Amino acid sequence: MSKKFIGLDIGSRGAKGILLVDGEIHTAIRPTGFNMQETGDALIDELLQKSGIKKSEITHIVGTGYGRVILNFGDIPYGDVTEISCHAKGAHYLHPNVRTIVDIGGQDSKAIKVDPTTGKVTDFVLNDKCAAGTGKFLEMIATSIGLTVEELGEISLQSTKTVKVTSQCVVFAESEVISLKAQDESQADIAAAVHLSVARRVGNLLSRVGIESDVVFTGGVSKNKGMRRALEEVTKANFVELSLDAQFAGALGAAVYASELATASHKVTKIHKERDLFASLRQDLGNIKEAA
Amino acid sequence: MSKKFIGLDIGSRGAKGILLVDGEIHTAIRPTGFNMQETGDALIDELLQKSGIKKSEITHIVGTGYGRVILNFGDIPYGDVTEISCHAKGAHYLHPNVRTIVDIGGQDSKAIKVDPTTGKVTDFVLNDKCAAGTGKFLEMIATSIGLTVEELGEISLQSTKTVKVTSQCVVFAESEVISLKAQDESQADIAAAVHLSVARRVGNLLSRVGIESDVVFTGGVSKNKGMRRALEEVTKANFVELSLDAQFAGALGAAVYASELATASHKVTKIHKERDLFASLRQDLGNIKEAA
Amino acid sequence: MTQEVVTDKPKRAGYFCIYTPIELITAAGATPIRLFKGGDADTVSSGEVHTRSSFCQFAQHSVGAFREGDPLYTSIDKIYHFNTCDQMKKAVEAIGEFFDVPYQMLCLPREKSRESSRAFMRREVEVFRNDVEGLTGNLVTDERLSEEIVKHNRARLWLKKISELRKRDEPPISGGEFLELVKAFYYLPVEKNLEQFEHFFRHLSAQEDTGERPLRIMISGGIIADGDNRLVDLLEKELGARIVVEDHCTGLRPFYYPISEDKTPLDALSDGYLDTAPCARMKPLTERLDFSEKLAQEYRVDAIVYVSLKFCSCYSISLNSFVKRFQGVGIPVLDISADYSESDLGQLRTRVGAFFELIKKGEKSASTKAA
Amino acid sequence: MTQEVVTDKPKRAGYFCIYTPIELITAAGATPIRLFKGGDADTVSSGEVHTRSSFCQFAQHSVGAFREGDPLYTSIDKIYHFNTCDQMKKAVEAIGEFFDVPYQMLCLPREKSRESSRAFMRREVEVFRNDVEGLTGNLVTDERLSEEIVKHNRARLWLKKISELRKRDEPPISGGEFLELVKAFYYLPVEKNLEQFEHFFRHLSAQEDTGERPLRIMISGGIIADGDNRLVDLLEKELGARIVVEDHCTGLRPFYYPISEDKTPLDALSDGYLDTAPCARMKPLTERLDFSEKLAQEYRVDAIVYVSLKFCSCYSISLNSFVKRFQGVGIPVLDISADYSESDLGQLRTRVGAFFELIKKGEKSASTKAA
Repeated sequence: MSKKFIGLDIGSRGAKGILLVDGEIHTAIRPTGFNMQETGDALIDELLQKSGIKKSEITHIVGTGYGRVILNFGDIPYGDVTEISCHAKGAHYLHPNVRTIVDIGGQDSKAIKVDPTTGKVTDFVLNDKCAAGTGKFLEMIATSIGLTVEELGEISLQSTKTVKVTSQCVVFAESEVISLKAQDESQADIAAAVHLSVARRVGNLLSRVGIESDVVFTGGVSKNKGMRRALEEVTKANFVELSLDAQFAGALGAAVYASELATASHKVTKIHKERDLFASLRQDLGNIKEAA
Repeated sequence: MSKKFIGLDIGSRGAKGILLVDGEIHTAIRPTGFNMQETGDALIDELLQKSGIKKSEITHIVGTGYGRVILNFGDIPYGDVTEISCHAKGAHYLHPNVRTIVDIGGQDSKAIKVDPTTGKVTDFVLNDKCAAGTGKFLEMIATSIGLTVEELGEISLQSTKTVKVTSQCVVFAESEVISLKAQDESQADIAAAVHLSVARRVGNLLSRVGIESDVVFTGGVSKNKGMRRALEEVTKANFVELSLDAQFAGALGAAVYASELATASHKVTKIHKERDLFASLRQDLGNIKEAA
Repeated sequence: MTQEVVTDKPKRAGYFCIYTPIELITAAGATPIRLFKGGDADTVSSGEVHTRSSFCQFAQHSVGAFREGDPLYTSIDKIYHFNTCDQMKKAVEAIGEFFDVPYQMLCLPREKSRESSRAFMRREVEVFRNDVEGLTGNLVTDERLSEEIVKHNRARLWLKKISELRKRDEPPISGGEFLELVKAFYYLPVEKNLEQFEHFFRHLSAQEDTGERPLRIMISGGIIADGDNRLVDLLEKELGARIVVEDHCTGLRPFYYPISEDKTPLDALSDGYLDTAPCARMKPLTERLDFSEKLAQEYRVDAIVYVSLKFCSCYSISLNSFVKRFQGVGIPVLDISADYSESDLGQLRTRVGAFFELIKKGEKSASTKAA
Repeated sequence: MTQEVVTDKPKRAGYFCIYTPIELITAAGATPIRLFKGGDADTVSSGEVHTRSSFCQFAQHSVGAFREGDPLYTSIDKIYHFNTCDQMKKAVEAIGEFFDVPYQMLCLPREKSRESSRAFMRREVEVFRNDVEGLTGNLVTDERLSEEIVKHNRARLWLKKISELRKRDEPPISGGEFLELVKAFYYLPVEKNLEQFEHFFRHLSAQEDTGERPLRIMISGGIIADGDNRLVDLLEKELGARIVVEDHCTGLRPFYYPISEDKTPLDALSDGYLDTAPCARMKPLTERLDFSEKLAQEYRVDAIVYVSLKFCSCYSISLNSFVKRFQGVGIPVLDISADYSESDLGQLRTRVGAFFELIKKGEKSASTKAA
């Protein structure tokens, strides 16, 4: 009997599941609900239903994404791996020559270097504490001009004229967009400007790890064609297409990790318990700090 | 025949109109469309329809808000005044004892001091280049937990427990809210925390102008009861209610300015034309700067 | 009279900050170029690769100009940096590291009243002299240095005299135009400027009045970069006010005081640059406020617009003390927090507009802050 | 042996930065208190009234603690501030202006290799001595000062020896615990610490091995304030790694080098503090990198976590050079941009988690940056 592995990617903005059976891939997707465990269970149910496999047949589950650490699936062995490793692993599984991954998610953008022989991460850079250059930026702007992010991407491809959105801060960029609208700039040109603004910031991350081909674009924003075009324009790199919707890369990577099994479990060396040795010191410090 | 004045407040997020006839107030409101002039015309039509007055009877129009400078109403005299002055004037008209105005709008928060004898602004402070402490902050958080801003305000009143949202940046505050949700904190407590976070920032502005009673809360966010409660908590000040929906304060102020007529028009002294004197200097500078 | 060997292409010494004694550069036979371009959002974005998003956009722009290969910037042979703010210091280090531009850091003491600071500054000026001598291979003689001090003093004086024409009720030169002369000072040879400035002065002082008395504004605060025209244009071209005096390092301020021509030249430079009209990083802050007030009174300004770049620690926080001071004097202050993005012109217009409405209502005692 | 008149309540001298020669404070009969609390978001928000949103949260917290009436902070009689970064300097000015706390600014030269810097530092230390003498009314004799240098050297040495126990494969003390001893150094009388540290050392050095060899981490970068425990707890309590050495100013770094006991005491302090293990604001940056590398090698670390507070110019930009250096050495570096908000624990967990996954895969030559 072939082994069956599940990868779950419980992100802050959407949950994805992958069932891997002898190279065959089943997918499931749903919004991340209030309760992460329920979301995970629902994804598994959907995967089982789609594949006609029983729950008891599952060999191993690996979770990734924001909700990864709080999941439990009873008898089925469960481990967790960060989304950074899983994205790399998933992209590598689909396209073994990948060396650089650009991942744009809701709140984080990442540039990841991958070892093409193992699919393991060798370097990564994330955005600093600023949301410029993330999917959130696109989402806010799209909302403010009454479009979905996908529509924003589509329409940007029709741009014929270069206009600029320069503000780093999403909130001020939004007012920039409003003023471009007031100047009668077309939606297409504004959309292109917005994508270019995000691409420039992501390009800065990429230039810190160094960009090597093949480059793959993953994460929630990777479906956006305007974003891809803007990234290609900024980085001058060629992006390869994955054979699977790239937003599943994390879940797929998790499923691959599940198949590698042991890699996924953390051995945590517990810290020494609170020791008497420090008790009196703490009291002295407490005295000086509280009542001077 | 009594004089009839119109004030239009064309904000980036909504347009309001006021028709003032012998102390009688007519209101109109609509989203700010793509074309500011059309929006203004539509507000006027609505005001005329509601009041049964003819366009030709209008004595003067004053515009305020983001779209104020690009309006034109043919034969009717038109002037523009900034929203800061108009908010003060409007609040003063409704409540002559007002000395401090807190105005929270989509992108700006303002603390305004008003001369109670004239309704004129004597001091104001606006938020710096950061959207924390603005309506945008509330809006983004509300959206992320599936509520409207009004609902967010309502529900916050039911809070029973203090939780904290501390991030300055809207985007990171949103992820804080998501993690509070994951920790099973109630919507009411989260909502209260979000309002308190905005109120603290606005409180900082108020402490820079100095808060004096009576205090009035205006701007788009002023309908939000949770925000009002949080501001009262932070500032320990008593807020008085205006007899008109406070979001019309700007338009009302514009109408009052229209009645004061001449105040509204700018006399612009044009700058000297480009002069020959500078032409050769510019050429020298251009040479050094471009081709070194 | 000059003793150095002039090579075909003189070395170019770049500097960011006006506390740099450029007389030493010219005396050594190099060309001083002040690097103060700014205002372009794409250049900022490029510079951010080597800085951080929390650096002010002038610092980012400075790095970005090297990264984008701006011809003026890449023509620089060496950068001299008199210890300014942390961000510019770090920007210079990044330029050195990532674009292989040699640089020399020099320390500017902050507490200028202490004798020890004065002695230290004198030593740093020597280090600077030795370094530019090394750059060009020319020795700086006292004689050459004195000549350069005299020439630069004359150029500064012309600028001050031209500025003083703005004390008239109807200034014959706008603030925007004055900034062009300032650029000439920093980009063109002093000999050329001496001619031109005199020509400008004669021409402008002969200009006839038309009887207008525009609103008189002083701009105070941090740097207004070459290329950052939005605020000046808004105030002068759109709202019809006149900038009659600048209390910042790219306007009148650095030209206010001459360098002594009586002391030995190195002492004169050391003391003169330490005692230049102070920027916000110098201590005590009261001295800076005294100077701002002096300028405002001298030029009879109606109001002050205080500009600081977002993320500028020095000018953003000293604003509070600045406002307090002018509240006492009864001159209203508008506080603008600026960057080089193009998003906030509407907000800027509202803030300045409301400020003007407030002033015009004759509320001279009001002080108004907005950012 | 001591000559000063001890009053009932000794004066309290507050300071922020470890470049402050505290021996002069104790020799004058005052109590030095390092002000390095941080980590509380409400205090930050309160401090922002007098700073700006673009100040790092440690600076905001420092102002906020005065505004909120923190009893330790408000008990301070005078603040001494050796010219650190712009933001802290401006924070101190704001504290002085808005909470009426007297303060004295002292200048710390950056280019310590120049003889002129050394002479200048010596003069600043004298200014400092005269000022604390004025604060307490007690003269600082060379004899008293030498005593204090010896005592503080001994306390520093104990801390260094305790730290060195962490060179064992299984460190008998965690990084979190070591930070508690560091707090004792800055908050408690040195005499008391001498007793306690010896007691700790004997106790910890006798602790038996259990045979574990946890992942060995060095924390490098900017300040880890008293109260800012998230990262340390995540690394040690949640992920089971051990912080074996700190290359920052609230960990081992300031205790690494003793003050000379052979020179005359003022010279010893002046040179000793100038030559302390350097922070990122000092020049040349290579010296700072050399020290970081030395520590990492000495403590045989597996990986480095580099933390800088958001808006910290010095530590955020020197990161690039830091990463470059350790790429060469083959020790992976994770870059964390931090503040005191509670929003980002999930992000922090992912970044550190992915970094650990990368290290454990034996990719020792990889360097990883995330913020």
